[in-house]
Amino acid sequence: MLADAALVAGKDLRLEARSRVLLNQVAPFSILVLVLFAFALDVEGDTLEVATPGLYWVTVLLSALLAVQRSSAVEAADSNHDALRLAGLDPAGIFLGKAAAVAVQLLVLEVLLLGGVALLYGTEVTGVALLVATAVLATTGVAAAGTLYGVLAAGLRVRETLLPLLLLPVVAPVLIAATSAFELALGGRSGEGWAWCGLLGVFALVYTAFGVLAFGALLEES
Amino acid sequence: MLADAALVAGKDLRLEARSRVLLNQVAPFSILVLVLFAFALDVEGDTLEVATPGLYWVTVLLSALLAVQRSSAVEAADSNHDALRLAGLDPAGIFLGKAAAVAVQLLVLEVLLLGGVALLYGTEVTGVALLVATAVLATTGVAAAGTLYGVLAAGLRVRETLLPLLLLPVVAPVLIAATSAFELALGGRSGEGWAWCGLLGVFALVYTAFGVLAFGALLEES
Amino acid sequence: MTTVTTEPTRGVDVDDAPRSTGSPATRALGAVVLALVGLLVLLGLVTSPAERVQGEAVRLFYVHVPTSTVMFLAVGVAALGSIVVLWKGSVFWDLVAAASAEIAVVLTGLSLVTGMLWGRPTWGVYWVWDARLTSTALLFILLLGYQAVRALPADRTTRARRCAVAALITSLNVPIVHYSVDWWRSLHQPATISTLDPKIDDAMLVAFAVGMATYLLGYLWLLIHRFRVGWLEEQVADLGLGDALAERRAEGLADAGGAP
Amino acid sequence: MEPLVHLRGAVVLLGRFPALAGVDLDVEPGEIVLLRGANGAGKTTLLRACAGLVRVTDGDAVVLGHDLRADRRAVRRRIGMLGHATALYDELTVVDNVRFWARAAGATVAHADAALERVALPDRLRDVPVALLSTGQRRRVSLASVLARRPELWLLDEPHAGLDQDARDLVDELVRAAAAAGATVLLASHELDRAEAIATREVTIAGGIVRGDRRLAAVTAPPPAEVPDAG
Amino acid sequence: MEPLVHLRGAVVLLGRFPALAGVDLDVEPGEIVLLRGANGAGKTTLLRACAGLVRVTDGDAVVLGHDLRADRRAVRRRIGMLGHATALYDELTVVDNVRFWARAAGATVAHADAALERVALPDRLRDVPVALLSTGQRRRVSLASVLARRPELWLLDEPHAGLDQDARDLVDELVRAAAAAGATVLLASHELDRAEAIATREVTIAGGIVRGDRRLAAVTAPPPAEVPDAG
Ligand code: HEM
Ligand SMILES: Nc1ncnc2c1ncn2[C@@H]1O[C@H](COP(=O)(O)OP(=O)(O)OP(=O)(O)O)[C@@H](O)[C@H]1O
Ligand SMILES: Nc1ncnc2c1ncn2[C@@H]1O[C@H](COP(=O)(O)OP(=O)(O)OP(=O)(O)O)[C@@H](O)[C@H]1O
Ligand SMILES: [Mg+2]
Ligand SMILES: [Mg+2]
Repeated sequence: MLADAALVAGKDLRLEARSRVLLNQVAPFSILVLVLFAFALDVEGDTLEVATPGLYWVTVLLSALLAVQRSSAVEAADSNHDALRLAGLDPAGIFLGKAAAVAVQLLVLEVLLLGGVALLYGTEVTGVALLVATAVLATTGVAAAGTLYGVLAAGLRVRETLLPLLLLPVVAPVLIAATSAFELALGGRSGEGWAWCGLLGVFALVYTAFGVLAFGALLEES
Repeated sequence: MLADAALVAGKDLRLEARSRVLLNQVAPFSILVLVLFAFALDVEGDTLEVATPGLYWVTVLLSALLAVQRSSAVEAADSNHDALRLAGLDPAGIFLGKAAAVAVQLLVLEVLLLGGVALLYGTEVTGVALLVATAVLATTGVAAAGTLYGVLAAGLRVRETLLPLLLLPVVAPVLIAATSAFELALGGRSGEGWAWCGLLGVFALVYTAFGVLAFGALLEES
Repeated sequence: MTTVTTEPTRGVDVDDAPRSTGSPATRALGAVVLALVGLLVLLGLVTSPAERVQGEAVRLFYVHVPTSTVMFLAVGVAALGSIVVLWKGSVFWDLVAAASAEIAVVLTGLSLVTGMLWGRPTWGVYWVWDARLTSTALLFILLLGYQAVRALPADRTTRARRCAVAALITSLNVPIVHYSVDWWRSLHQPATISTLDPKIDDAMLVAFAVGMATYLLGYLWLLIHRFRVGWLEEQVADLGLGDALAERRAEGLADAGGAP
Repeated sequence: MEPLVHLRGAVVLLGRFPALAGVDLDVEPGEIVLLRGANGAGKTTLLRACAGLVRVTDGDAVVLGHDLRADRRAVRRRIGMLGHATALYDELTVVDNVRFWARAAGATVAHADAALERVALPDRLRDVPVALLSTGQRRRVSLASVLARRPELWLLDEPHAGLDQDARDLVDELVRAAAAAGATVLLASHELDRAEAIATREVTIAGGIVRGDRRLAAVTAPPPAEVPDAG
Repeated sequence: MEPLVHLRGAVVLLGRFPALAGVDLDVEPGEIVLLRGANGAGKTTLLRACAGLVRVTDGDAVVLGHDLRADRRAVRRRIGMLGHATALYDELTVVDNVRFWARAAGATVAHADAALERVALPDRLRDVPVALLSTGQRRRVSLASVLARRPELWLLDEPHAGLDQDARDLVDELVRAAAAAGATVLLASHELDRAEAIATREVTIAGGIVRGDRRLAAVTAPPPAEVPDAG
């Protein structure tokens, strides 16, 4: 299973390396979203400080959406999806592999974004340990959920639009928890933040476990 | 030219009628974005009132992104793009047709969203005339710009991710102008709002004109 | 786009087809539910007293809380059914889950509405961005998502599997809704019934109990009927299938080609 | 009378790669030219160049009397091209697709329906989204939407691929009929027996240039028929 | 010895449409079965059913000794399928694609490279993204990634389509070699001359059922060669 996961993850990361979609397009996109928000919300000066963590995570989720869409699009094209099934790979392996690839890409993105936020919104970064833990766990959860729904939508021509609808409400709790954790971390009250982190850990665990179990069924059906 | 436009617009609208992508997926998606924002930002009770118009337009733009993506995706598939060129349609006609189709769909969406906002954020609607004018002009501008860049991206496989990058900065001004106009309208100070509206009008005009002129070249090159 | 005609194949006697989804048992159940509704109206609006803090608004308690709780039950049943589907691939449970999920949409909607109605007098606004409220709204959207997945074109089993996953993921949101009041500083009432505090007036308790009973049985009644409708839909599809097969074969035999 | 297609040292670059490296080709009206050649030789690129879909960066390229290097759009309405892809909108029904493409190219709905008749698709499929069709059915629809344009210059890229026996014979008929009616046909194909049976001339492409060019005895009789059954 | 593929009244529904309406077919090890039939007859669906890509909703379906209705995944590693689509990742290079699919199916990188050698693609293309290849080149790559799996059961859907003469001959060779080595081949094709030249048996599909079934004299000589020039 892990061998299969490694193979698939390697393939997806190589795809990214060749196409540079994340680096050249998703990343600028998310920076852009941040800027737009800054415009749209900076009506009162203080709105922004208050809202930064929330905006950060909204942006991350929107970018995650693109990443997941891309990850499912490459399988949908040219019936690669059928070929994956025919290859007889362990579905759990495929799931872990694709989820891992998405997670890695997102983490890179989040680091960039954090830089962007610090720069644009003049937020100074505190409570790094908590920030990192939060980011990792939240990302894992999102990647797992996204990959799971990605395969469900893979066969369908309406993928681009169905995926957001299905995915966002699922990851909304992640958004909220991560936001709160960030607020506390940046507020220098990391102590209380770890509770949220735990919650995110539970999410990540649940979705990953669920994906490992359910992915096979979806892969066969879609 | 107009005949061609009508033909193309009709085709795109029929596609929507058959696939229901906008109705069943983009619309819920945008409502969802509203909900998430509202929650992410409602740290202090008052943030929301202040930010409502901004959020409204950010949401509209994100949905517009999906609409434009879809509109360009249908041409990219199965080399329809080449076929369109071969058909010898007037490029300006194609442009106007596709832009019109997108605009119509977006306007429907905006009405829905406005309802959502009024309901969720408890905004009561004033200065309707200004709101409508703003919406129409802003939408025209976005649809025009979107269609223009859509054809740029149409040839490329990475369309899903490239388009947002190209589009968002261009429409940032629209965002700002529309937001301000809405603030004034909802603030019951429509009078001052018309200036912004004029700006949007100019923008819409420029992009439409530009599209009519430049679309042919882009169509040929991509 | 399908060649299936829904008119039954020859050989099936149309008179055998059920004319309604009712049965003596369910009719009795329906009657009981009706009676309970009447009783609830009586108790809730007439006999039970107004409350000190809340005043008359408290009467929404008898509707809102049962709605919300039974809503959880509905999602739970859908989740259980889905597990069986993924595990055994059972058509029966797929239909049960689907029916329950559909009812859950209604109940969640009602929970939102009654809640908002209650919010106006108690909080002064219909809606606040409170964790409980938001998470409930999300649950609503998730359930709509389930419906969207169910509407996707697919054969029976595919639809069953997809929906099962969607339902299970949706159900993950239930604990969040439930604990939201503890996790986030929330305006919303924390668990009060679960911790039966003596302060509650007996008449209120009775009315509340009746409310619960009404919603539980009402849910059961709807579930059974919706399930039967779904079941019959499948039957009809199969009838059409018979025709489709015949047509397709005829196409093959007609084809001049074939045996050289 | 000047040739209908006139290429002299035509060069086409795909990315940096010279897919056509100096093609010389003159095609007279009414000819049926078979383009043969190995995979990657440049057949598709040549056809796309004639349709003005790719830019000829060097040499002369004159089609239907228009210089493609000056204006690539002028000739298009008079050209019908059937490519490797089918160019149909997945969600639209068969009828809607054919009608749209017909009208887009200036033909009428009547032409579209007639063309659809011609390709003999089972009636039950008329209102089915093309996404549900089988490969060959889909290519039939694509063929119909080209047919509806009644082009003067036909550019066919492996027109037989994916089609069953009846449809293949139909393609041959259509090509012959078009040529007889004064239209000109360039067709790229790997199915030499069939293609040579209808072509009046065989041009061999290799490495982006013309390597061979020979007339074929214009056959008017139908090609050596397969066992007609199981169309 | 029990048949390698055993179908009895097999029904496959696409949406609500019975693409297969009760197929009876038994294939013995080592056979080369040609599936012929009109567009939309059900050939592709039949192949996909054998690969367990679509569910058989009624009747028996046993492949390589596994009951597909009980478990559709067991047999896959032992099957190689070449479909209408090429199943390649556009942005990955030729080599990367073939290697990935080979390893995914449990073969080694060495097998992949050997297979790639076999399909004789010009070396300059090894590290080109497949998106840039011509139709036929792309199908060659696809062929290589199936070849690398060294399957026991070959399911080929119009394997000759888009390939040039050399590649077509190569396909025929590979099929014969596979059968000689004890593998079994089901191939759907509209190019009857070629297909009948290699097949040992011809099954005619029409309207989702088997309409004809006849043995062919197993030909071992290569098919009548075309003029060798410019392959
Ligand atoms: C739109 C607004 C509202 C929504 C969406 C909502 C939603 C819910 C939900 C989902 C539950 C079930 C929680 C559980 O059993 O774990 C619940 C229970 C309850 N709600 Fe609301 N509610 C809303 C407004 C209100 C208001 C305004 C009040 C009264 C001030 C209220 C009082 C209660 C009470 C007392 C319970 C029972 C607590 C328990 O035992 O768990 N709700 N509500
Ligand atoms: N960007 C690129 N870089 C390198 N080579 C390219 C690029 N784009 C196309 N090619 C090459 O150009 C050629 C295109 O040839 P074309 O598609 O015309 O072949 P063809 O004769 O139609 O072949 P087939 O018989 O396979 O259809 C191919 O050899 C392909 O590898
Ligand atoms: N959802 C659907 N509704 C109705 N008909 C459908 C649906 N999906 C597929 N079909 C039909 O099922 C058949 C599929 O046949 P299949 O693809 O196996 O044909 P084939 O023998 O491979 O044809 P070809 O030679 O063109 O490849 C087609 O007739 C197609 O029209
Ligand atoms: Mg080609
Ligand atoms: Mg087929």
